[in-house]
Order: sequence, then structure tokens, then C-alpha cells
Amino acid sequence: MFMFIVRRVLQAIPVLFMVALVTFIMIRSAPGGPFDEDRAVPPEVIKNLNERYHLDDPLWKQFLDYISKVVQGDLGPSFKYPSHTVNDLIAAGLPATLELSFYALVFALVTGLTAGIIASLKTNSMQDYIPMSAAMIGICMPTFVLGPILLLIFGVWLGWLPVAGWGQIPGDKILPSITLGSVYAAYIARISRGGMLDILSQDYIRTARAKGLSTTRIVFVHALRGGITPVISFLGPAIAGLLAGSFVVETIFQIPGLGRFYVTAAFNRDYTMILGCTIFFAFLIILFNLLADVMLVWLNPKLRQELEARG
Amino acid sequence: MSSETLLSVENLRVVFNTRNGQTVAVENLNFSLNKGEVLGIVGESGSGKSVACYSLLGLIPMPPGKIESGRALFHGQDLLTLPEAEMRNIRASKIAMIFQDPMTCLNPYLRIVDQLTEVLIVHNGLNKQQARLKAIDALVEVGIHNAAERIDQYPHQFSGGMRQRVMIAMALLAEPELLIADEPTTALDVTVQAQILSLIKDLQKKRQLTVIFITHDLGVAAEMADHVLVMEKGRLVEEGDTQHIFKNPTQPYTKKLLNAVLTTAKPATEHTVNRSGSPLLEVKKLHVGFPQYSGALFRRIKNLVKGVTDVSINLYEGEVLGLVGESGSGKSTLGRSIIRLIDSQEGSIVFNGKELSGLNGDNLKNARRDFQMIFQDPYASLNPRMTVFDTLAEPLLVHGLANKTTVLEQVNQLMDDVGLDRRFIRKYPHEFSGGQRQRIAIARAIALKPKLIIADEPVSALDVTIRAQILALLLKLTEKHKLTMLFISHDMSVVRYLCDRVVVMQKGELVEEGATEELFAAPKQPYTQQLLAAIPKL
Amino acid sequence: MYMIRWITYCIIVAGLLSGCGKSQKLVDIGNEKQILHMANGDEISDLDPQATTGMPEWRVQLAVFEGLVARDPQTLKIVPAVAERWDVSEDGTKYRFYIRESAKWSNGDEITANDFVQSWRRSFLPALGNQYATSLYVVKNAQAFHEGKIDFTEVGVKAVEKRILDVELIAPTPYFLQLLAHHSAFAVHIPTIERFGAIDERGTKWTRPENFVGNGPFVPYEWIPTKYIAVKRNPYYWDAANTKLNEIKFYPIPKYTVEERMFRAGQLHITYYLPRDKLEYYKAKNDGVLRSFQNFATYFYRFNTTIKPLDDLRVRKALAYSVNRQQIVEYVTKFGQKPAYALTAPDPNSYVPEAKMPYDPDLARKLLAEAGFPDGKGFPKLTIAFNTNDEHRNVGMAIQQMWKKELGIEVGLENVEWKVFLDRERQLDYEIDRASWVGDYLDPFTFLEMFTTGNGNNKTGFTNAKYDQLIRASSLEADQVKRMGYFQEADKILVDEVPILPLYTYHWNRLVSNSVKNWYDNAVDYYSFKQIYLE
Amino acid sequence: MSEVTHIPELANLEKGRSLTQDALARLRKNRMAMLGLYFLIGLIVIALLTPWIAPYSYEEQNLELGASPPSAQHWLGTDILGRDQLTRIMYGSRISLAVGFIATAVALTIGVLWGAIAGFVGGRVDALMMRIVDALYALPFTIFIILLTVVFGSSLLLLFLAIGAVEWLTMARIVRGQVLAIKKQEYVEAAISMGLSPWRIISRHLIPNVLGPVIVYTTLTIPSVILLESFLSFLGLGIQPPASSWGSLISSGVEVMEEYVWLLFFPGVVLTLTLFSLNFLGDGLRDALDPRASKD
Repeated sequence: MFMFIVRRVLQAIPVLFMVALVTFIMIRSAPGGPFDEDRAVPPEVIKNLNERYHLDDPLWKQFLDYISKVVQGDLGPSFKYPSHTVNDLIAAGLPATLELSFYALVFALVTGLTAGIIASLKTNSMQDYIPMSAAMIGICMPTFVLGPILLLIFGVWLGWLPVAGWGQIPGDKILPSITLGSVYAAYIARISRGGMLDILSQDYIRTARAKGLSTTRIVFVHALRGGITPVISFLGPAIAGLLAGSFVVETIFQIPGLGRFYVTAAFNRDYTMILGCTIFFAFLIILFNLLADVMLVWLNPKLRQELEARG
Repeated sequence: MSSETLLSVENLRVVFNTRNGQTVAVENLNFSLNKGEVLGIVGESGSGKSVACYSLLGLIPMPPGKIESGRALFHGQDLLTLPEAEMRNIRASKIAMIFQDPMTCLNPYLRIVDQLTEVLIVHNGLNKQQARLKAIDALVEVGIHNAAERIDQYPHQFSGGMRQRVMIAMALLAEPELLIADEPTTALDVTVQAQILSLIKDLQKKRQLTVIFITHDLGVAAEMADHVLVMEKGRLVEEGDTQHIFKNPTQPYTKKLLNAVLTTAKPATEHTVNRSGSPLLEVKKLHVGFPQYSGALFRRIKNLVKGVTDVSINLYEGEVLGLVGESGSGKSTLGRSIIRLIDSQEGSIVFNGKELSGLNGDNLKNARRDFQMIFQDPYASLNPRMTVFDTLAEPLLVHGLANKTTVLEQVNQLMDDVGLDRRFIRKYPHEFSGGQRQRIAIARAIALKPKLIIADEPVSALDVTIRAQILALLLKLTEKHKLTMLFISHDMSVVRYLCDRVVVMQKGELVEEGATEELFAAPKQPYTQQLLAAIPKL
Repeated sequence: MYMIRWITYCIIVAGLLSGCGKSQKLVDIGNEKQILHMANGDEISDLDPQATTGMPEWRVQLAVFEGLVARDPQTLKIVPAVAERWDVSEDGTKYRFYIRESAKWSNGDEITANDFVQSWRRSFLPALGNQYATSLYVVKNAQAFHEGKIDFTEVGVKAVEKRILDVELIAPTPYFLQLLAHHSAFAVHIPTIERFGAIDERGTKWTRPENFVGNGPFVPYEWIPTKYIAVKRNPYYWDAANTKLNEIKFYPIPKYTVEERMFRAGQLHITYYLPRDKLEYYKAKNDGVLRSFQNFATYFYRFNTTIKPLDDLRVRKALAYSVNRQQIVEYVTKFGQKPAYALTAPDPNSYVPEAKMPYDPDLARKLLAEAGFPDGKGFPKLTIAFNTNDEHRNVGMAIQQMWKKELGIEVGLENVEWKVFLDRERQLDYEIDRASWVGDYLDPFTFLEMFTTGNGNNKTGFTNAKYDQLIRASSLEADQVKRMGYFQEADKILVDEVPILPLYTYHWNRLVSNSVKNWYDNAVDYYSFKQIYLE
Repeated sequence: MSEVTHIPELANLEKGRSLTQDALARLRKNRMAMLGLYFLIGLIVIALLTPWIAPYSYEEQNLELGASPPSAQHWLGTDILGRDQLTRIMYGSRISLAVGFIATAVALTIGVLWGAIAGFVGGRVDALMMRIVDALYALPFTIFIILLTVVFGSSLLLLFLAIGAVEWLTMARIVRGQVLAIKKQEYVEAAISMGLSPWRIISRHLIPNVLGPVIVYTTLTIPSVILLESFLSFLGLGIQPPASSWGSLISSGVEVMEEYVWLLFFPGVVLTLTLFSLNFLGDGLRDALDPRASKD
């Protein structure tokens, strides 16, 4: 297990390097620079600024300098927010984004799994059709439509929940979490239904039934572990999607998260910010994929043993 | 032995509603079972024998299954109308089941202990500790060593035979009155099969169990059952005392089943194998291993898992050589490495005077014309998206043995050879039964008129009567085309029926070799003796 | 039983939702505690007045800094601030400022004339990259120092005494005091800056709330990027006694729909803007929250006069004369904008351009035919480029239709990402593009300077010797009447030569809660936070 | 895919039912999937005929009219510039469907080739190719697309490429997995042992058998591509005006949903119905093509 994790971590290094390189090439080939503004900036000023941030060095040197700093954990200064380093900004935006993604994930898991399991037990009944149709709507509804609709209904018309903010007014975390999580709840419902159906047709479930166990016990003790395996494999991509998709929700609900910085950084040509965020997000995505894999292994005794045997 | 009736089934009719309409799985089944009796239900796949027993415990999936009529009285209660909650109390504590495939019937995610004790905790209200002790006892009883330790392991840490023992222990834990054993040994190796059968037999005697034993193998039924039901296509064909039925079968189907049990040696043939010249195939000191990889960043070969070690065999023209061994003995690996589907590490394979192991590219392609393979699983060995015609024509066209005008005639000829109707050549594999598919696979293998055929367990996935037909076909074809064949099998009776000579493999090594009948008459190695003993006798 | 579980679950969720009940309103709490919640457009990039250019930054800087002079938000007249009074020489080129004794930094240090000298020096240091450095080129020798040619001692700004500051200009500049009310002329606390890095280093940590020293009525105490920047009352401010608010929270909300919803839900006192489609609703409601006012800013299209066929004046005129501005402001932008027929935005108190670009489709067709494109035949397909924005898109589509209808020509529209847009504009790699200009101070010069030859903001390839000469003359002229005459002439040249197509004068609409008192909206977005209070 | 057509004598023999035919028969029995299919066909027909059947020109403005609710003249109302919404939606369907189909085709091409090569060649080539896929997976896709559109501008063609460039990753993984699984099937071993050339094995034995999952995944990719396009419209990076896609209609409709609800409602309904149809069709195809289902 340990070696498995070490190996995966080592594999992540070239992947991260490639991510950085691709992003660097792309962002530096985009027209316009970080200091272009509507009000023309005198060329001397631009020159001074470029010198100040070493943007006049050859590109390969800039990249190598950057990478050597990143290795030391320094993601560089932000061009758009000069008084903050990229590290500062990530540290400032990350908690909200992580928290939002976490709640969204919890919401998605709780609703998705409940709906999926119920549907799998009652196939072709109303308890199957209703949650699965809801899931289909969830998948088809863009977040930027769902968010404002929820917001208008519960925030503006009913006045139950705040329409924006994060941690300022009680209850202001509910709507954004639901908005962000709903698509994934829908996917999880469908995946867990499929996974449960798969497992419920397994021979060992028949064995369990032949043992005279109750449906509850069969579902929760015997079927669930195998049934949620596909859900867990989905978690890695799902978390990646949550982190990347948090931007929309952060914009709609005015949440001080990293997603907004990240997307606007691309528009601002805030080179270091884009690179820093990309590397950081890529790191998170790899990390969560690894966690999902570790969980899969941990849930599956056979894989666990095989890995242990390999050291 | 008391003669009290424990279970009586009347007019049972079970149907399945599928997308293609309704199929009747069990039609008007009647039987009764006395306490302490062992009832054998015999039939091929699709005969409804399992469905009938599953419906007793409410284990068939409903829908699509549906019990249309009938009663099953067990202690005066009708099992078929019992509410689910009461049925749960019957299951395991009154009627227990063991299933065919121990590899899939144990929950891979749970420790053995949890799977065993839950029966006791749920039905007998024991606490965890008590249940654990009882479970260990049960494991000891079914012959598992170190039961106290092994009980905390997961199913995948047990071999197939051991898992079946666990299943048996689990079934008997709550001390049921009736045990339904659904083909409990079909998925096991022959030697293990014998052990499990004797275990069930012992336990039945010791506990005075009533047993329903479902099997497709008449030999097994003969060994186990007092009373036998023969089923075909959902209907009861014949029933009676075991000895009586086997001696005086009245129904043609029963006779057919009996005939399918192989007890004969290979019939003497006109042509004799000339072993004086150089062999057609000469395998010398062959080593095959499977690399295992490790390393954090780059894959390094950590070690080789042994597949075949130091094996040498000769095969002469016109000879059928049986290669026998249990699963994992390396016999398939050997077969595949001879035709270069797997690369070997050491040793030489000389075929028709040519060294095969160094060949590649066009040379290998051309050489491949001369050897063909027949695979075990007729469902996996045919490309599902090619018609029979395409499947058979492809090798002919590729190797230039036919052109567009002659190919049809040749394909038709092949169809005749393997006993398939010429009209079917535009059909797709999935439209054929398993036996027919295997015929297509055989036709494909002989299409190129190869010098050597490797047949890898070609009949082990087939029903007994079909198996007999395919074996007869193979025998006929070897005669007709003077085929040289390496016939891989785990079943000694099959080998005896078909092969001139036999080599026995165990754990990747050759242990014994000899002419078939000599070997059968006087096996030298204990392993060979074991294999022979495992053949069920009528 | 699963149905039951499901229902229970629904009940729990519903309970959680309703349990929150009516949520607390930030506005009500704010009113009680004198905390102003205001939307502030985008996230501010920095607080350093010599390193920023944006409006959101400007508004926060107004709260935490104060210049030598300030404006009255109602009349926009210059009023004393750090300087309690000042003298101007006869010829208008020498100023003497008397700094008030009570003026202090937020750490208690006294504000001296030297602070201004040092701050201005800093704003000219090349490495700092102050984008507004050129605006103080009116100070004697400032340009030469900025270009590194001379020593700072030769620049026309001196601390005569501890609290007396002398400034010498190269020419009488009637709007000079207005420049001083701009953030680029604010003083910064040099010792604090030096504590966190070199004096000319951009983006050091001195602007962080925990380090910050300023001289405005408020000081920042919490800055959470993309959440808000919060400022609280500065006890050392010279007019602290008259400062009424305890705190202000500036929220960076880039989406107008979001801030409008927050306003409606009682989470904001003041919005930055208003979604266009909401205007009717608030007009109809007429409850006093809607603030509507004209901006000192013009929306126009640039023509690239260096390419065919736009190098032909007749073509430019044809395009310009066939645009019905009245229709655009009435049916497309619908936000109270006034059609603009010349570049300079009208200042009702002084300058209103007299030149007027006609709306005359018949003449336009005639001119186009003269240029060789009768009924638009053979006219190459030009493209209007605009940066991503719904309003720009709608205006573009409306103009596209007008040209098609009136002139029979097809033009394309291209949505261009902002930085790409700027890059192309700078390289004159466009045909027609959308532009706007916001005046920095109330003087036509801030507009007209743009189209002089070689000006970085010209971006049209337009060059006209007469025009250049008029603008130069205006900057040397002390007589306001004469100056305005020059400007009228310059505006006329632009109307005649059509390097640009003025469309409308900007109009601003925002929502201000009725509890906010002493808040005055004005054309140059100048606010005096110390006067504001909540009720 | 059958060669028998060359041989005339075969024509009068009993004809087999291929798996594809079986699957289609099963699909025909799936009511939801067929409904979806009919809806899609109808939609495609309308989209193709739009220039001839649309009630108005798509850029024709009626500035005085402005945004008006559904009426006899404008069945689905008009937008802020007074353009007929039904016409806009019809033209939008051309763009959205084109984005859906073309971008998916791009993803399909790259993904199938990449996955098939990696899976079939195996070894170090496979490892390297899959590392590249990993790296691209780790690249947050939003930013990836934003960067692509920023770098290359936002023409329709590049939009297809940009979206396709993101979506091919999963396709490549699926195809590789399938190829690896099928490579171990005995009929492939049989083909190898018959001495067939690698190309013949790939084209006749591997590709026809991976098509099933690929088709299913394709039907499920199209809706996600259409959604992705609408997300780009939300960012302002989507389609160029005055052309419109459903995504651009919806994202501008969201902004004004309180005032002019029909500007969100109608495009939203059309988009949702289309995505539903595609999803139902995809689910139906999956059920129909599932090999397990064909055994019962």
C-alpha cells in the first residue's frame, strides 16, 4: 500500500510538470499581456514593469526560473493583485472553495446514494422513475441556470435563505452547496443505481438471501460495499469537476473562492496566478484521484492484499 | 431411516417473462421427499432443475420469474405462498442451500467470520462470541485446517475447494433439515470434486440430513442419490430409485444421458501412428514464465511467475496426445506457447523440422497456417460480429487457399464436415447453441488443413450430451483428416475416449507420460492415480 | 419502509430550510451600527494610489486617503482637504499649499509638506510603473525626471517649510487642482513603504490592513480577496469628529444581477450598477432607491483610418451618418443614455460641444455611392470588434442592422476577449471597434488630448496638424474662454474628419438604500465617505 | 462489415440476424429511447430546413417592439432587440447541434485512435500515451478551454476543436479499456493464431467489437458537449453574434428571467428536451447493446 502511494506520487511529478509546461506555453502564446489596459499605458512603463517581473527574459529561462521557485513552494507574485503573492491568494480563496466543494459533495453523496439505492431496490416502480427522472433533469440543467432559479425562489421570493455571501449570514452556504452538488447528486444517483443493480444480481447476494437475511441487512451489509465501488471511482473526477465548476457558483453567489480568481486570472493574463492555480488544482485533482483509488483498494480486500504482497 | 415426508411438491409451474416472450422453466413438476433421503435431480442446462429448487425458497428473481401454480408443502406449510418474513425464517435454518460456483457465491468484501456468524446471529440469536466459536467448529467439521485463524480471512484467500467447504459449513451452521446442493462440484477441479462429494456424503450420514442434489452428471448422481429425478426442458422425464433407473432406463432421454457418460477407451483405428521417424512437434526443455512488474516510476520485471518448467514432449504425425492436469497446472500455457500465443523464455519448439521460437513477421504468419487452436469457451472464441461464412472464409482467403469463386464451396464442405446445415452460413454465432458454436470453431480450425491442432478443453464448457456429440465429431475428424492433435483436458475419461497417448502435468511440470490404456491400467504417480480416482462411476 | 425513510429525509431538509426562517438583513444591522455595505464592482488590485488605475480601487482609496484638496460631491467644486488653503500666482503657474496642522497619518504621525514631495517623487520613479505618472507632467521638469534625465531637486515641487508646499507648473493649468483630488497625487506614508521594501517596489505588503498607514477618514482593517475589504473609522483623521460611519464594507461583485439580488434581499446598501432590464422595475416602483445620473464619459466606435475603405472620409461619413443614435439609446441600451454627436461629454456647468455629427441616411447613401459603393455594392465585409459584454453586443447588432438597412452593407461582429482586444487595438489590427472614454477631471482636455498625433489612446491612425496645434495651444492658455474656444474647434475637427463615431454619453443607474444619507452621485464618481451616515 | 455480399449464391440462404440488428430490435421496444430518437430526428430536420421554414430572418430586429411575450405574430415572443425568438431558437439549434455533433466527432476521432493505438500496441507506448491523458485530465478543463479560446480566438471551428480536445480523453480511456479486454478474447487469439495481419485484426476483429460502447458513450457525450458550449456562452466565449446557440440564448435569458421569463423558458425547454432525448437514446442504446442483456 505504501509503495503504491509512493509510486503514484512519483508518477504525479512528471504529470504536474507537463501540466505546467502546457499551461505556460498556452498562456504565453495568448495575445495581450498582464499590464495592458484600456487607458494606454506608456511603453516605458510597460518596459519597466516587464523588467520588474523578469518578463523580458527568454521564455525558457522564465519557465525554468518559475519551476525552480515552484519546487521551493513559491508560486510567485500576482500581476493583477500586486500586493498579494499567488500563495496568498490561493490561501485566501482555497478555504471557501474547499468548503463549498465539500458541502456540495456531501449533498451529492447523501441525496445521490439515497435515491440511487432506493431506485435500485424498486426498479421500474415510482420510487425508481421519480428519482431517476429528477436525476436526468439534474444532469441536463446547467449550474448557471439552476443557481439563479433556486436563488430567486428561496432567496428573493420566499426570503428563507440569503442570496449571496459565504459565512456572513446563517444559512448562506445552503443554496450554493445544493446548486453545485446537484449535478453530481444526479450522476451519483444513476451510478449507484447501476452499481447496486450489478451487485444485487451477483451470486453472493443470492447466497445472502438463501441465508434468510432481511433486505436491510442484504443491502447495507452485503451489497453496499460493492455497489458503491463505481461511485467511489467516480469521486475522483467528481471532485475535479466540483473544484473546476465552483467558479460558476462562486460568481452567482458571491463566494470568495479560488475559482473566481482562477478564471479571471486567465482573462487578466495574470501569468503566475494561472500557472499557480493550474498546478495547484492539478495537484488536488491528482490527490483526490489517488484518495479515491486508495479507498477503492481499502474497500476491496483482494486488491488490498495484492498491494500488500507487492510491498 | 424414517419414511416421513418432509417436502412434497405438486404441480409446480414456473415461467419467465423475457423480452422475447414467455418461457416455461418448470412445467407441472411433482415430487416428494422423505426425511433423511438424498434426492438427485439430473438434467442438462435449461432443464429447469435449479429453477425448481430456487422457487422453493423464493430465490428466483421475480419479475421476470413467476410461479404460476403449484404447492410445495414443507412441514405442512406451503412454501410458495409464505410471506417473505416467514420465508426468511425457513431459509438457512430449515432449508439451506449450497451453490455451484464457490468463487462468486461468497461475498468478497466480507471476512469469512462475518458471513458465517450472521446466520447464527440472525436465526439463533447468538452473540458474536458464541457464534464465532460455533463457526470455527463448523469449519473444522468441513475439514478446514487452522480454522480459528483462517476464519478471519477473506474469501479470495481460499482456494475453490476450500470455499466450497466454507459454503457447506455456512449452509449447515443453523442445522437445517433440508439441504439443497445445486451442482456443488461442477466448477471444481476433478480431484477436489471427489473430496467435496465425500464430505457431503459424510455429513449427510452423520447428521441424517435430507438432501436435494442437483447435477448434470449422472456419475455424480449415481454416487450420491438414493432416488433420482431426470428432467428435460422443464419437465420430469423419469423418476425412480437410483440403481433401478441407471440399470433400466425407460425413457430415450435418460438413455441418451447414460450414453454420454464416457466409460470407453479410444476405439481401435485402422491407421497407426508411426513413432519411428522424427516427431512432427518436438518441444524441448520449455520454460514459460509470466513477468511481474514493480518499480515506482518505471516498470521493472520483478520476477517471473512460473507457468511451465522444463517440459519436453514429442508429438508424431497422426497422433492425438492428451495433456491432462488440473487448473493451474500449466497445460493451457504450454499449448499456447507452442503456437506462439505466449512467448517462452527458454527451450525450443521444433515443428515440422523448423524452429518456431525465433520466428516472427511473415515467417510466423506462414508457419501459423500449419497449426490451429480450438478454444474452451465457444461463446468467446467466435467474433460475434462475423457471420459463420465470414468466420470460415477469412482464413481461407487470407492464406490464399480459396478465391472468391471457390470459397463458398469450401465453406460448405467445412459445414458438412462438422455436421452443420449449410443453410446457416449467413447466421451469426449468437444464434447458435454452445455445441453448434463449438462445431463452427472446429470447422475454422480445420479450414486450413493444419498439420497440428491444439484443442484447449474444447468440451469442458458443454453439456454432457453435447459433449458426447462433439467428442464423437472430433474422433471422426481425426480419423477422416488424419489430424495430429494436442488435446488439453482436465477430465481423464474424455482423454481416454480420444487420445492415443497421455501426458500428465502438475504445477507446470510433466509428471507422467504413457500410452492411454497403459496409463489407465497402471498409473505410477500418486497424482495420476488421484486423477483417475476422480472419475465418477456409474 | 424506504418510502418512510425518504419522506423523513425530505422533512429534515425542509426543516433545515425553514428553520433558518427569514434571514437576517445585513442592511438593518448595518443601519443600527453605522456599517455601510456597498458593492464595489471588481476586486481591487491594490490600495497603493500610485500603482492603480481602476474605479473600484479609486473608491476605496477615497475612503483611506485624502489629497491636498478634495471635491464637494454635490457640486464637484474643489474644497480644502489636507491643505487648508492655497495661493495661486498671477500667471497661474505657481501654487503654494498650507497644510493643516491637525492633519495626521493613521498611525498618529504628522503630515508634512515633505510627505507630498517624497510621494510625488515616488510616483515618478520609473521602476514603480505608475500608469498615471504622465498626468502630473504639468509640474515643471516632472517629465524629464520621470525619463531619468535630471535630478529630483530640479522638479518644481518643494517643501518650503514643514507645512508649506510650493508647486511650479510648466503652464497655467486650470484643472490642476482637480488633478490633486485624483488618487495619483495623494501622499503615501514613506516610512511604512520602506519598511516593507524599496520605495519604488510595486506590490509590497505595506498595503495590507495590518501594515497600512493612510490619512483618510477610514483605515482598512480586513481585506479578504473576493469577499470584501472592510475599513473602519480612523481616529487620527483631522475631521474624525464629523465622520459618522463606523465601518464600510466594499464588496467586489462583478455581476450586476448578483448585486441587485443582494440589494433586494437586504444585503447591500449601495449597488455599483444596475442590470439594464431592472431599470423599468425600479422606475415604476419609484421608492427613491434608484439613482440615475449622467457620467462624464462617452461611448463611441473607432474607425481604423489606415486601412481601405475606411481611409476614405466619405466612407467614414456614410457609416457615421446612417446611425440612428436616438433609436439605440431608446430601444437598445435603454438606460437613460443621451445620444452623443461629438466626442467630449457635455459638462452642463461649463463645456457643451457645439459640433454635431448629423444623422442623415440619404446623405450617407450618397457619400457611399461617391466613394464607389452605390447601394453598398462591392463594399468589403468589415468587422466590428467589441469586448465580451451584452451591451456592446446589442449595440453592435443594432448598428449592424442599421448599416444593412440604410447602406446595404454587411458587417460582421466579433466578440473579442478583453486583452486580445486591447492588443489588437494597440497594433491597429482592427477595422471598427467599440471604445469608451471616462474623463479623469472635469475639463474637455481629458477627452480631446486623446486624438493628438502619437497619443497612446488615439488608436485610430488619425492625425491632423491643426488639431494637434489647437490642443497644444489650449494647454498653454490661462484664459478659460479662449481655451474653450480651442476645444470647440477641436471637437469640430473630430466631427468633420470622423475618426470616431460618437454614440452616446454614459448614464449611470444604481440603487441606494433609503437609509443612506448624504450620498451624492455625480458624473465623475467622486464620493466623500466622511459625510455619509445611516438612518 | 460482411463480405458475403460479393457472392450471389448466398442471397437465397437463411439470413442471420447480426448483433446490430438484434440491438436495434431491442431499441425499437424501448419507448423512451424511440421517443428521444424521433424527437432528435424531428429536430435535425427542422434545423436543416430552418433557412426555408423560419418565420423571420434571424437577425431581423424590431427595436420599437423590444422584448415582447408570446403572441400571434411571435409564437415564442421576442428578445430585447425585438427579434423573433422562435426563429432564434431554430437557428440556435443548427449551431448547438453542430457543436454537439462536430465536437463529438472530433473527440471520437482522436479518442478512438489514441485509445486503440495505446491499447493495441501496449508496453511503453501505452504507458506514455496514458501519462499524457493523465496530464490532460489533471488540467482543469474550464481553464483549458478558456485558454484555448483565448489563444486561438473564438471562431466556430475552434470552438469545436477546443471542446473536442477536452472530451476525447474519456473516449480514449474507454476505447483503450475495451481494446485491452477484447485483445484477451479467444476469438482474437484465434485470429492471431490463424496468422492474420495486425491491421486485419484491428479492423475486422477489434474495432467492430468496441463500437458498441463507443456509440453509447458518443450519445452521452453529445449532451455534455452541448452543455459545455452553453457554459462557454456563460463565460462569453461561445458563439459569435448575431448568430445564437441555445447556450447563448439561455445564458442571456438567465440574466433577465425575472422580467422576460420566456427568454429563458423556451430555449431552456428545447435544450432540456434535447438533452433528455440524447440521454434516453444513450441509455436505450446501452441497454440494447449490453452483451449481458442479449443472453437472457
